[in-house]
Amino acid sequence: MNKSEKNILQPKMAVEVAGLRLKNPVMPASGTFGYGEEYAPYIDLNQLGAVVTKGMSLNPKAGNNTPRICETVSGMLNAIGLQNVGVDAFIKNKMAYLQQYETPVIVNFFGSTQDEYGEVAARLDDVPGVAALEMNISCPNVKHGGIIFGTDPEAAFAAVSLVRKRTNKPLIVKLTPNVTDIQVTARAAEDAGADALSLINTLTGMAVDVKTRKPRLANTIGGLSGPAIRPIAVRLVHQVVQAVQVPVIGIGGISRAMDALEFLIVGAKAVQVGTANFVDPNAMATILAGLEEFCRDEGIADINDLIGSLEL
Amino acid sequence: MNKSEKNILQPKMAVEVAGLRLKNPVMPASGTFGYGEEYAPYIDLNQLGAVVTKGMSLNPKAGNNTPRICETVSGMLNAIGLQNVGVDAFIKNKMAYLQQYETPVIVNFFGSTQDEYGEVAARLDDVPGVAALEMNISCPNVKHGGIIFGTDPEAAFAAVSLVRKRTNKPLIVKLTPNVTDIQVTARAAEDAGADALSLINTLTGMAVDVKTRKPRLANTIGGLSGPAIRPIAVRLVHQVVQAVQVPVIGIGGISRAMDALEFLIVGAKAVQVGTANFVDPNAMATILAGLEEFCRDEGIADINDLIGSLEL
Amino acid sequence: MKNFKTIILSNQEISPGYYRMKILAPGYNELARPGQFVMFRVQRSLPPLLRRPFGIFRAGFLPADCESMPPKEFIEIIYKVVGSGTEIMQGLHHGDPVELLGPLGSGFDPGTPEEEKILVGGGIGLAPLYMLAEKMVEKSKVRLLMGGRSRDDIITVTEFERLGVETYVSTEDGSLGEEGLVTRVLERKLDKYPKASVFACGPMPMIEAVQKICLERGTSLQVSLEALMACGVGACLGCVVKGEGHTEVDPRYLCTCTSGPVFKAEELNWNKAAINGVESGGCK
Amino acid sequence: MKNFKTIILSNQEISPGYYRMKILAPGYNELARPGQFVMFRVQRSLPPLLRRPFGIFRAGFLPADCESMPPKEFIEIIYKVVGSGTEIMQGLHHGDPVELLGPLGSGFDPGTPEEEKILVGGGIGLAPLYMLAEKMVEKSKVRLLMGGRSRDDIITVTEFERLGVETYVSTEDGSLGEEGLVTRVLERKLDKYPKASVFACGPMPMIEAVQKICLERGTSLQVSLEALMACGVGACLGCVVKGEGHTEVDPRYLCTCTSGPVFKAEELNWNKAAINGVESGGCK
Ligand SMILES: Cc1cc2nc3c(=O)[nH]c(=O)nc-3n(C[C@H](O)[C@H](O)[C@H](O)COP(=O)(O)OP(=O)(O)OC[C@H]3O[C@@H](n4cnc5c(N)ncnc54)[C@H](O)[C@@H]3O)c2cc1C
Ligand SMILES: Cc1cc2nc3c(=O)[nH]c(=O)nc-3n(C[C@H](O)[C@H](O)[C@H](O)COP(=O)(O)OP(=O)(O)OC[C@H]3O[C@@H](n4cnc5c(N)ncnc54)[C@H](O)[C@@H]3O)c2cc1C
Ligand SMILES: Cc1cc2nc3c(=O)[nH]c(=O)nc-3n(C[C@H](O)[C@H](O)[C@H](O)COP(=O)(O)O)c2cc1C
Ligand SMILES: Cc1cc2nc3c(=O)[nH]c(=O)nc-3n(C[C@H](O)[C@H](O)[C@H](O)COP(=O)(O)O)c2cc1C
Ligand code: FES
Ligand code: FES
Repeated sequence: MNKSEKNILQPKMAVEVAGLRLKNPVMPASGTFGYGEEYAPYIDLNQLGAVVTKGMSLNPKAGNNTPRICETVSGMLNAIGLQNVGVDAFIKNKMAYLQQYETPVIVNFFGSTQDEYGEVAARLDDVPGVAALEMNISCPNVKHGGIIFGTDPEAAFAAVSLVRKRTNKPLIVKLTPNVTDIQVTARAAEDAGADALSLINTLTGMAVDVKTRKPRLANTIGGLSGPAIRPIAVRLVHQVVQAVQVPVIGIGGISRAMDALEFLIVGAKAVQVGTANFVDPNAMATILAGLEEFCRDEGIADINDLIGSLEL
Repeated sequence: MNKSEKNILQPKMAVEVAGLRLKNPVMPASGTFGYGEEYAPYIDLNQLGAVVTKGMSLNPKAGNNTPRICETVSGMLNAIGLQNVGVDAFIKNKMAYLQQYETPVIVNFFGSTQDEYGEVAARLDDVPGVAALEMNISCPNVKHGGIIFGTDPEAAFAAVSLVRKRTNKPLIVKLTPNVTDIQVTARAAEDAGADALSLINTLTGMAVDVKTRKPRLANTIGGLSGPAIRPIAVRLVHQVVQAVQVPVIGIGGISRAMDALEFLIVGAKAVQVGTANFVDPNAMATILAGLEEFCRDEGIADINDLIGSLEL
Repeated sequence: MKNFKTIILSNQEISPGYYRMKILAPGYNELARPGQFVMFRVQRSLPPLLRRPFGIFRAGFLPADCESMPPKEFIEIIYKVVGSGTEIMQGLHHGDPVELLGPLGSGFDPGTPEEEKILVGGGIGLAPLYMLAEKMVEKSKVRLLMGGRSRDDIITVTEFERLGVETYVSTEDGSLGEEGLVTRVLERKLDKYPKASVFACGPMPMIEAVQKICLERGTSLQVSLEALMACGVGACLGCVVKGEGHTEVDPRYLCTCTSGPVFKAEELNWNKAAINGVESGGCK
Repeated sequence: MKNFKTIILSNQEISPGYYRMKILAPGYNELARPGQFVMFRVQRSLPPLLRRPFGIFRAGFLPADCESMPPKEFIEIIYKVVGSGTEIMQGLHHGDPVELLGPLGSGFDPGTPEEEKILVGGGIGLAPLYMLAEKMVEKSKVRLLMGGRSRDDIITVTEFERLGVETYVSTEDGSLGEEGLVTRVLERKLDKYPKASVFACGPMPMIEAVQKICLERGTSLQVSLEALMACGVGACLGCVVKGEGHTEVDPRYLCTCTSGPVFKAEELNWNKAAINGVESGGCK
C-alpha cells in the first residue's frame, strides 16, 4: 500500500482557525447547542472540532416574551432575545463541565454598548479552558439608537478594536448577513484585529398568524435559520473569503455533509451547525462521517486540500 | 338575508394600486410568467388582477450562459441574465396578444444606466394597453462600477426621478432585498415619484456542485426565490409599509392563499406570485379561490378590510 | 434520554381526527415516567423541519414472537391532526421509519398514596394522564374527568376504566356524557372530595379555569403544559413559560421541555398571557 | 397542453435503478407526439420544489373495465433514480396522486417513409425513442442501437423488438451485447446504410460523438436534449441551449422546453460546452 492510499483510508480532518488547531472542522453554532451539556447525552462532545456556547452578556438576560420560535418552510424563526445566565455565572457554573472534554471551547458573547463587549471579553480573558471568543455583532447598539453593530462598519470596527485590546484569546467575529455589502463589515472586523470571521448569523424575518392577525413571534421580528437560508450563506461566505486574509467559519443551513462541503469548497476553514442539531442531535457526527467518506471517495488525503477548491 | 351576509357570500376582492383598479390583488411576478402567452393554456388570464411581463430592456438581451437555474431547499436560484426581446420587439410582437384580455398589463423594465431606464420608460409611455410600468432597480449600474441601483439610494433616487419625468403611466418601483435598510431605498423611490413599490426581488445566493467543485450556476451567483425566502419577504414588506405612504405590492415565496394573506395583513395592497407558477401553473387561481374562502370564513366583506390588519 | 431510529408498529384513527400510534421503543418501559414526552420525527422526510413533541400515552411489551427472544417494548402516542406535521403522521403505516428523542421532561409527582386523585383531561390533553393513572390506581382512588367539545373529542376513556379509574365524561354540546364544561364537574367532585389532589392537561383556557378553582380551595394541582419547542432538551430556550414571581423587570422563564412539561401550579405565573402562545395553533 | 391531477397506475423497477411508471393520462393518445415530455410532480409533497421533466415513453389504452365505459388512457415514463426527486418517485404506488403538465415540447420529425432510420439510445436516453419507433415501423426500416455502461443500463429492448425494430446492443463493459461504445456500432451501420437518418437521445458525450459522425458523413440527425428546467413552458428561460451561430457577441439561445427538446443537429451550436450543464447531475 503506498502512502497516498493509506492517507485516503483515514483522511486528515484537522484544520487551523484563528491559531486554534481543531481536530476537525465541525462545531455547533452558538445558541443551538446550549452550554454543551444539554446535548452530551446524544453526541460525544469529544468528537467535535470545538464546542461553541450560547451567547454571554455581562449581566444575565431573561430573554424575550413568548412565543419565541416558529417553524417556517425549511427553516425556523427565533427571537429568544439572547437569554443567558451572564458571563460570571457561566464561568462559575458552566465551564467546569465543559473542561472535562478535550474539545476546545469557544465562548460566544455580546454586549449592548462597546464597553460592555469589552468588559465581557476581559472577564473571559484569563478563564482557563476558554480556547477562543466569538463576538456576536448582530446586536443593537443602545448608545446609537439601536442600530445593529454589525450593520454599521464604524461601530463594528470600534467595538472589535476595543475587544481586541481587552483579550489575548483568539478572537472570532461573527457577522450579520443583513447588510448591503458584507465585504465592508468583514474588512472592518479584520482591520480591527479579528483573528477569524464566522458567518452567517440569522437573516431577519417575520411570520404572521393569519387567523389572529398577529405576528407569530412576540417580538414581531426574528432570525431565520435552517436549510432555507443556505444559498444565501454560501454566497456571503464566498464573498467574505475573497475580501479578507483571516480564516472564515461558514454557518447557515448546514444539515448534511454535502452542505458543509459547499462552505469548505468556497473557502471556509470550518463550519458551524445550528438548527440541524434540533432536528437531529447527532447531526454533527453524521456530517463528520460524511466528510470523511467524501474525502475517501474523492481521494482527498487532507481536508485542507478541499478548502477553497472552488473552480470559477 | 341581510346585507353583510350577502357581501360575505361574495367578498369584494378589488383593490387599488398606483391608481389602477385591479379586480383582485393577485398577479404574477415578472420573469416567472413569460409574456403571459406561455401560461394562457393553463390559467385564464382574465382571472388575474394584472399580468406582469418579463423585464424589458432597451435592446434585446441574450441572457447568461448556462446553467442558469438550480433547485435549492424549498427554493431555486436563477441567473437568467434578464434575457428579453427588447422593448421595441415587445411592443410590436407581444402587446397585441395581451390586449385581447381585459386584465391590466404591467410591464417590468430595467436598464444599465439611468438614461437607459428613462428611454425604455419613454418608449412604453404611449403604448396603449400598458396599464403601468414596474421598474426593476436590482440591476448593476454600469456607469458606477456595477453597483446595483437598488442598493444605492442616491442612484435609485436619480434613476426613478428620471423615469418619472419620462412617463405618465403609473410607476411601480421594485426593490431589492439585498440591503441593510430597505426603508431608506423605499423612501428614496417614493420621494423620486414612485406611485407604488413592489418587493422583494430575489435574494442573492449561490450553490456549489461538490463533485465538480464548480458553482451550480454559470454566473456563480444568482437570485434565490421560492417558499424558502417568504419570512424575509414578509419582514421587508412590513418594514416598507411602515416607511412609505404609497401602496406596496408584496412578493416572495407565495404559493398558497395563506402565504398571500401574510403579505396582505402586514399591509401589502396586492401580491405577486413567482416561482409557484413553475410548480403549479394554476397556482394563482388556487390562491385567489383561497383568499375568497378565507374572507367568507372570517366574515370579511371586502379584502381591503384585511389589508394592514396586523395587530402588534 | 436518547435518540434512536425505529419503526411504527401501528397507526389507527380512534375517533375522527384522532390517531393512536404504536412505536417500537426499546428501553422505554424502564425509562419513561408518567408525564414525559418524546420529540417525534418522520425519518427521511424534510418537511416538517422540526420535530414534534408528543406525550407518552403508554409504554408496554408486545407478546414475544418467539420463546427465546425477549419481548419487544413499545410506546403509544395519541395525537390529533392539527397541522402539517400531524397530517404527514396520519399517513404513516406499520414499518415506516421514524425517530424518537426521549423520554424527555419532568414527570408528574404522583403524591402520597392515601390521597384521592382527580385527573382532568381536555380532549387530546388526556394523553399524558394514562401512565399516571396506571401508576396511581394501585394505591389510590383515581377519578378521571374528561371533557371535550363534542363526542368525537372524548377518547380512550375505556382504557382508563379498564385500569379501574372512575370516569366522568362531559361535552360542551352534550353529545356525550354531561353537557357543559369539565370544570363544573371538577367543582362538584372537589366539593365531595376536598382533600383530593388534581392533575390536569388540556387546552389553556381549561387549565387556567382549573387553576383558579384549585387556588381558591387550596387544592394541590399539577398541570402539563404545551409550548412551541425546537430542541426538547433545554438548548434552544424557545419553549419557556413564565415562572412564579415573573415580572417585566425581573423576568423568570422556565423551559417547558426540561423544567416541565409538568409543573406544580405554584411554580408558574398565572397572569394573563403568561403561557407560551400555543393557543394560536403554532406556526405553519 | 394542460395540467391535471391524476394517479399512478403502476410503478415497477425494470432493471436495478430504472423504473417504469404508468400514469392515468386522459387525452394523451391524441395529443402526445414522439419526443414530447411531461413535467411531473408528486401531489402534496413539498420537496422537491420544482417539477421534473420526463420523456413520454409510450401512450396507450387500458383494457376497458366495463363494456359501456370508454377505455382509460395512460402514459408510461421510464426513469432512472439519480437524485432527490426520482428517489421520492421510486417509493410511489398505484393510486398515489400526481400531477402532469404536458405533453410539452417539439417532437421528432419522422422524415420521409422510404428512408432507413437509425435510433441511437444511451441508457435512459432511449425513453423518448419508443413512440418514434412505433410511428416509423409501419413505413420504414427501423434499427435501434442501444448503448449503456453495463447490462443494467440496457432497458426495454424487447419492447422495441416487439414493434419489429432491429436492435443492436452494446455495453462498455461487454456485460451484454457487443463490448464498446454505441457510436462504433453507429459507424458500422452508417457504412452499410449511408442514406439512413439518425435520431439520438442519451448522455451528452454520446450525443456529441453521434453528431460528429453524422456531420462528417452528411447524415441527417435529430437529437433530444436534456436541460435543467423550471417551468417547461417557455416562461422562465432557464433551459436554454446555444443555437447555431451562437457567439459571445451575438448569443443565440433556444429554449429546450419549447424549441426542443428535439432539435435538428443543424439548429444547434456544437462548440464545447454549448449545451446546458446537465452533465453535472443537476442541483440538489
Ligand atoms: C410536551 C408536549 C406534549 C404534547 N403531547 C401531545 C399529545 O400527546 N398529543 C397531541 O396530539 N399533541 C400533543 N402536543 C401538541 C403537539 O406537539 C402539536 O399538536 C403538534 O406539534 C402539531 O404539529 P403540526 O405540525 O401538526 O402542527 P403545525 O401547527 O403545522 O405545527 C407548526 C409548529 O408549531 C408547533 N405546534 C403547533 N401546535 C402545537 C402545540 N399545541 N404544542 C406544541 N407545539 C405546537 C409544532 O410542533 C411545529 O413546530 C404536545 C405538545 C407538547 C409541548
Ligand atoms: C426533456 C427531458 C426529458 C427527460 N426524460 C427523461 C426520462 O425519460 N427518463 C429519465 O430518467 N430522465 C429523463 N430526464 C432527466 C430527468 O428530468 C432527471 O433525471 C430528473 O429531473 C432528476 O431529478 P432528481 O430530483 O432525481 O435529481 P436531482 O439531481 O436531485 O435534481 C435536481 C434538479 O436538477 C434537475 N435535473 C437533474 N438531472 C437532470 C437531467 N438529467 N435533466 C434535466 N434536469 C435534471 C432536476 O429536474 C431538478 O430540478 C429528462 C430531462 C429532460 C429535460
Ligand atoms: C434558537 C437559536 C438561538 C441562537 N442564539 C445565538 C446566540 O446566542 N449567539 C449567536 O451568535 N448566534 C445565535 N444563533 C444563530 C446561530 O448561531 C446561527 O448563526 C444561525 O442559526 C444560522 O445557522 P443554522 O442555519 O445552521 O441554524 C441562534 C440561532 C438559533 C436558531
Ligand atoms: C426565473 C426568474 C426570472 C425572473 N426575472 C425577473 C425579471 O425579469 N424582472 C424582475 O423584476 N424580477 C424577476 N424575477 C424575480 C421575481 O419577479 C420575484 O421578485 C422573485 O422570484 C420572488 O418571488 P417568488 O419567491 O414568488 O418567486 C425573476 C425570478 C425568477 C425565478
Ligand atoms: S424546546 Fe428547546 S429549550 Fe425547550
Ligand atoms: S423550462 Fe422554463 S423556459 Fe424552458
